[in-house]
Amino acid sequence: MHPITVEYLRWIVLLPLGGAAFLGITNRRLPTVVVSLVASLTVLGSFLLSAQAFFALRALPTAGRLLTDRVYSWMPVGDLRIDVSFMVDPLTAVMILFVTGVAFLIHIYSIGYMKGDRGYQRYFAYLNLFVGMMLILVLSDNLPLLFVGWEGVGLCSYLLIGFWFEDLANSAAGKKAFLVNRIGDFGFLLGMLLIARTLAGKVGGENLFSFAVMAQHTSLLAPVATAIGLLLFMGATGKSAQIPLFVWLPDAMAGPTPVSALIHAATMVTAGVYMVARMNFLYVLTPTAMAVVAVIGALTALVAATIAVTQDDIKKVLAYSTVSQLGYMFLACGVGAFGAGIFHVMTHAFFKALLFMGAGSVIHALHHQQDMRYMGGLRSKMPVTFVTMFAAMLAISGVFPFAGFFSKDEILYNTFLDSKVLWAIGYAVAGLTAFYMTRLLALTFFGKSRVDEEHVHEVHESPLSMTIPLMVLGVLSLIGGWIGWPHFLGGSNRFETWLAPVFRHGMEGEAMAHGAENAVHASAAAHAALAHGAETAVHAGGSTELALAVASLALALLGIAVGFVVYLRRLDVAEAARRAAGGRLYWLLKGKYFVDEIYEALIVRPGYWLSDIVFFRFTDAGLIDGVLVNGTARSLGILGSVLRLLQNGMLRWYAYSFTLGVLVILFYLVRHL
Amino acid sequence: MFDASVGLNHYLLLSVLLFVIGVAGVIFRRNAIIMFMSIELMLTSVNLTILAYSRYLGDHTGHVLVLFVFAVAAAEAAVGLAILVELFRKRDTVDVDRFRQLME
Amino acid sequence: METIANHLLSWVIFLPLAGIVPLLALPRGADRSAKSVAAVILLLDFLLSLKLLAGFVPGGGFQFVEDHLWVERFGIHYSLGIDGISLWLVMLTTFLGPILIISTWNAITTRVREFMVSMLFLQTAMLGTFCATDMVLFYVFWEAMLIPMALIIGIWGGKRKLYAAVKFFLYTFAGSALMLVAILYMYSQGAGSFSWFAFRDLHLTGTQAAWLFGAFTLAFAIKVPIFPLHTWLPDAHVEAPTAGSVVLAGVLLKMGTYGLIRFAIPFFPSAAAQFAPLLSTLAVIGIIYGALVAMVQKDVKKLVAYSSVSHLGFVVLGLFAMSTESMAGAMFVMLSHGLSTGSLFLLVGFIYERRHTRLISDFGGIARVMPLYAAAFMFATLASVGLPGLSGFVGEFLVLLGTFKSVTLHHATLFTVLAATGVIFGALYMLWMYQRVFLGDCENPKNQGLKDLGLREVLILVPIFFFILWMGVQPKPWLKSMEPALEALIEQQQQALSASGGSEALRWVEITPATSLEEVQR
Amino acid sequence: MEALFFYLFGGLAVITALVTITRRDAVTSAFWLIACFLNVAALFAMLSAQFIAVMQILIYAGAIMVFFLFVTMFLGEPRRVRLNRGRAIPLISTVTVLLLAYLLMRITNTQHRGFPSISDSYGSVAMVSRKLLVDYVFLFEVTGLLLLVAVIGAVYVARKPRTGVGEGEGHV
Repeated sequence: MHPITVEYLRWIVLLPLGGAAFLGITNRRLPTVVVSLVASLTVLGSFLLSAQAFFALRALPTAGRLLTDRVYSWMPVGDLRIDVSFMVDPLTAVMILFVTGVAFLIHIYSIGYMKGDRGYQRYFAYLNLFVGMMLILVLSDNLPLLFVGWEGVGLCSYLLIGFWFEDLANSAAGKKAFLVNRIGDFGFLLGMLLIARTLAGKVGGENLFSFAVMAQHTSLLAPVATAIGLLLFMGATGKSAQIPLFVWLPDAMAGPTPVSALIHAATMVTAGVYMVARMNFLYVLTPTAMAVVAVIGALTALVAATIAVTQDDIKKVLAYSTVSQLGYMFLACGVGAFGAGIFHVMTHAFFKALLFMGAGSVIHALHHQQDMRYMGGLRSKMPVTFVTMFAAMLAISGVFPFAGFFSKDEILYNTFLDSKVLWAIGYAVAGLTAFYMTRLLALTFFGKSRVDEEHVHEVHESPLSMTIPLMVLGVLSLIGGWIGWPHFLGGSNRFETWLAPVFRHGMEGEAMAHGAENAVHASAAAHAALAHGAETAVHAGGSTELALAVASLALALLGIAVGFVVYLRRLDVAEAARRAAGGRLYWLLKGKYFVDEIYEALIVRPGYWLSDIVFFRFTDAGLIDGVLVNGTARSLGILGSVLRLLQNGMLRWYAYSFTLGVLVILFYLVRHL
Repeated sequence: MFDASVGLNHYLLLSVLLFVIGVAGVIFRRNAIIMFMSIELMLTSVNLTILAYSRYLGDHTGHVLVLFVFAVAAAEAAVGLAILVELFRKRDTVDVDRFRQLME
Repeated sequence: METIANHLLSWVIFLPLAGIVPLLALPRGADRSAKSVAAVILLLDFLLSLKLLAGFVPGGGFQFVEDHLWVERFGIHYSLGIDGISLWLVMLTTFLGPILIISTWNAITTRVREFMVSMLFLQTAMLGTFCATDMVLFYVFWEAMLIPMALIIGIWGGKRKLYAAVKFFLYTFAGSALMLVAILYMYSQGAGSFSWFAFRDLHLTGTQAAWLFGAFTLAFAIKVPIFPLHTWLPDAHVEAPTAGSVVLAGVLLKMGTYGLIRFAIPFFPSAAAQFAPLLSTLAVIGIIYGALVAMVQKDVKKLVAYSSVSHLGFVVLGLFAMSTESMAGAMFVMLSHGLSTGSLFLLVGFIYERRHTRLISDFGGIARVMPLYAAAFMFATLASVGLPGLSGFVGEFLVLLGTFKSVTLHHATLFTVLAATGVIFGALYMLWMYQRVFLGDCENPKNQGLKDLGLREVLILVPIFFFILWMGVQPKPWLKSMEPALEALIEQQQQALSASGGSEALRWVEITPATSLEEVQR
Repeated sequence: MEALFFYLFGGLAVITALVTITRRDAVTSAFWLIACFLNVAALFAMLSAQFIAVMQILIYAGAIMVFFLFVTMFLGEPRRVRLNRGRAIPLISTVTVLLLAYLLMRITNTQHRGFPSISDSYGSVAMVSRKLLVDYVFLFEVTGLLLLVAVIGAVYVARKPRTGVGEGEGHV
């Protein structure tokens, strides 16, 4: 499968980075029109180039779909050859398409949302930088370059969350996001180092970090695969906000809403899922690592969904919903259905970005009011936002024709194949998702308006520049899922087949993992048989898949119904339900399981105490500086003053000391007598 | 104790006694002049030892050395006393403890 | 011109010293011209050193070698030479030279001429130390360096300047006195002359080597500084004037690590291997301890000083991991630390010139008042934190990679994991400081009136930031030129170890596919 | 017979020495010291060092002690100076002196060694002067120089301040 080298891949990355640099340098000196134009055009440029790569890829035979673009040699030391080179294979094509697509829409949306803000140019510079970094992450063909993008997006999320830095809370949220990401990156770094150590010297001069080379040497990686898998996954939990490192995402809502839409819904948080999918050849080697990924994914989904139900801030609900959906994606990867995971990433990007932007336009209209208790009855005043958000709600709940149904159903089906317990959790989460999304819709758009007086008559639909992206994404939420029309409904699931070659190791590894441990290198013939085998399994299972799909659809509709009934008709019932369910459970969920407080108490405060009291005051200033350094100085001083007393000017004392001297010498001489 | 002849060790013993008395003089007395005298005494006791050995060895080097000791003793006394006179002119006393100049 | 060509190194070293003559010739009050003369001299020196760079052939050993007899009876030569290791340190010194002078344009007001004289003298001493290949010449330059630095801290420093200057001087001096004893002892062991090569090929018994290695390493450990011996650094930095702490952080700290890689390791390879675990442990402690203590500092300069302890912990770890990647990484961290921490100190200096305070609590919301300054500080912070794409990451990544791969170091995994936590703490204290100083709203009235960076200040920062970015994005030229010298060093290290039958402290195991994981780990 | 003289003169010397250091008045102690020097001269004679014995009397007893007396008279001791009492120093110093004495005695109590017989010209001026002016003539000259320097020094130190820089006329 020899790759085709092209030259334009680097421009996909350079365009936004160039835009960021240009806007950054000429900060505050360009009129807003120029700024928005430059920013949006660079992203559009990237989108077009990505499309070109996509179509070039489609033209290639299914087996050889790989474009590479080696830019230059980055870190050539000893036998290590790390270089900056990009590649596009079916997986990357999907990612860059929807990343640049959604980013472009959000740029357009931001023009309206951020109008009149003092840091307008700085905002777009950061946004372009983010898109550039995300594209580096997705396009890179080796781990260190991916790590550059990985930390780059972390930096941009820090800058953008803390964008309105006048308010200390925002910058604190930004710092928290960066640090938690950094903890995850610590694990990622160690994973890379472990790979380097196992493959050192045995790769013959090639870049041992590049995915292709690693894929070829799976036999070498096998013994340490579990360790590497878990370490890399630690990085993913940091970046994609999974348990235990998900605490930063809800606080990240402090940033402007388009930022939340782009970074904390569509692109950055999915980086973890992309990385796990990209390293599928490694993960399939270790059933234990896969299990961990699946379990953590499921648990996160459940925990986040339960918290989302009780949140009042519209963006916090969406944030927890994102964490929950990410849990789904990791669950998919955990059970080996990488394709389904990526499919859900794409569909989720569409409707979650839409939900965030819709929320943004609501907040924009209500002059930065984010608390749902002071909304309601906006249906008539903001029709477009309402319709698009309603579509997104249906999509995320997994109602039939909408995108969410297809991707979520595929995940649930694959989970069902793997383990019933996880499926049950996933199924419950689906219901919960439908319920809290309906609650959000009901509280915002239905019922009587609880908007406070002076704003209520000002509420109007957002300007066109904000609603167009909503509409586009609304359509995508609808048709987005059709690309993966499943077989049991007569479709050919083109999305799955499109990604198949990338996850070929997946299938092959899957067989190996499930079948005997013989590391059989599937020759072409055997390879075809395997693919065929997988095919039949799907058909046989078609009936069960249909049943599962119907079950999840039913649950979704039930969730929606209950949601409407509870939050529309009888708010008092909602109140009663809340008390009836026991103040304690509700208090626990409302308080977000007090994870933040636990971290603060267990890690932050003792850490500070340790370094301040024990390290600085005791050892540094006290022990080393105080006792050793100044101590010796003081003791010499004291010794000096004692000796000074001897020179007291009394003549007879000198005479005496002479005699004493003589005496001592005599003693020495005479000692042997 | 009184055997017939007087040997070398008798003289040595005697000079030790004189020497110790000289040292005591220097340490105990506060009067500078007495101290000088004690020093002269110590020098004489040393001369005694030298001559005792010289006699024992039957050689005259000891004698020459004693002469030199005389010269030095004389010089030392001269300069010492001169200083003493000068000191006395400044401090009206020869009490050694008063001369604390070294300390101020 | 011809004389300059074949004595290029001497010219580069002694040009600043020669610059002192015109300085002294100036009339008493001519501060401005004193500053400009010094700046011009150092700029010239930098341009001259570019010739060095141009003429340097990566593969060859010592180049631009000059060797003249100095003291015939003891075989002391005035011999100079640079190779892959010292080349870039020389370039760093000459590069920072003019920047230092321009940065103190209006920071130093009293006795400007004397300040410039001591800066020029310091520059010569530093360059000499990097280029000397004769032990006595090295020692002379090593000691000569202390005097101007102590003066700079002692005369133009802050409140506790005398305490800091004396502490700095005595601390370093005590260490190097031991080194002198070691040098003389080695000479007495029949090295024939004081040349670096004679010392390296000297045959020493195990215990001799251990003791001598201890003496050399102690002197350099104080300079680096390595964990227990670092308490002079925060005081020296806090009390030194801006230019003083920039040159202290930028170049002087590298003397210690340069000493380790040039003298301590090549002279006593077996002892180096034997002490590697101890020094690596101290290095790792330094990384974590430095970072944690930095977190709780109230004074920005002290915070950055402790961060230097943390960064240089990486260098020492890299040096004693004895693999090509880790050594190259260590060298790289040296260079990038020089630039990033140097620029941080420059920035702290700028704000100090305006507000005359360094306490974090006095600041808040500076970003609103000085956006350009805030952006520059953010860039320097990111470089220091090791954000990939900037020079800090390349160095630290290579060190961690090399340490993890190193077979000479036992428990390499443990060391790497602990060192990697430095990455987290690094971000922690820098960002927390950045937030307390720059973000939030600016309610302190004294901060509201601050004006943003002037042209002069921007002019200084641009070249530094340019190189930080270039070294991060395209580190190849640096790595390529360092590699041959490091390869030779490791080669020599392996020969010495295998020749001595692999001292009991280390068992040389060849990595073959068959070797199982634990065997590699052990 | 000869031992008798030794103990006589030895004992006298010790006694006079003791008295010298215990007299309160400098002049009387000077006289006692002269007596002590005479006894010592006698001992020298017993050691058949006739020339030295005579020189001892001439130089020590004659010149130096006279000089002492002259200076003492010259200074005119204004008042009695008490022997210092009651200070920590005397206690330790007595211990030191006694210790010193004990030590020196330990060194010198070698076994009894008699004096060999000597020619009767031993100790005569001729013999001593030959030795002095033959073997040690250089030292002889140097000692002369030493004495010269001492004299100049003494004169210079003790001269009356012509420039009146001191606090006026000395008390004398």
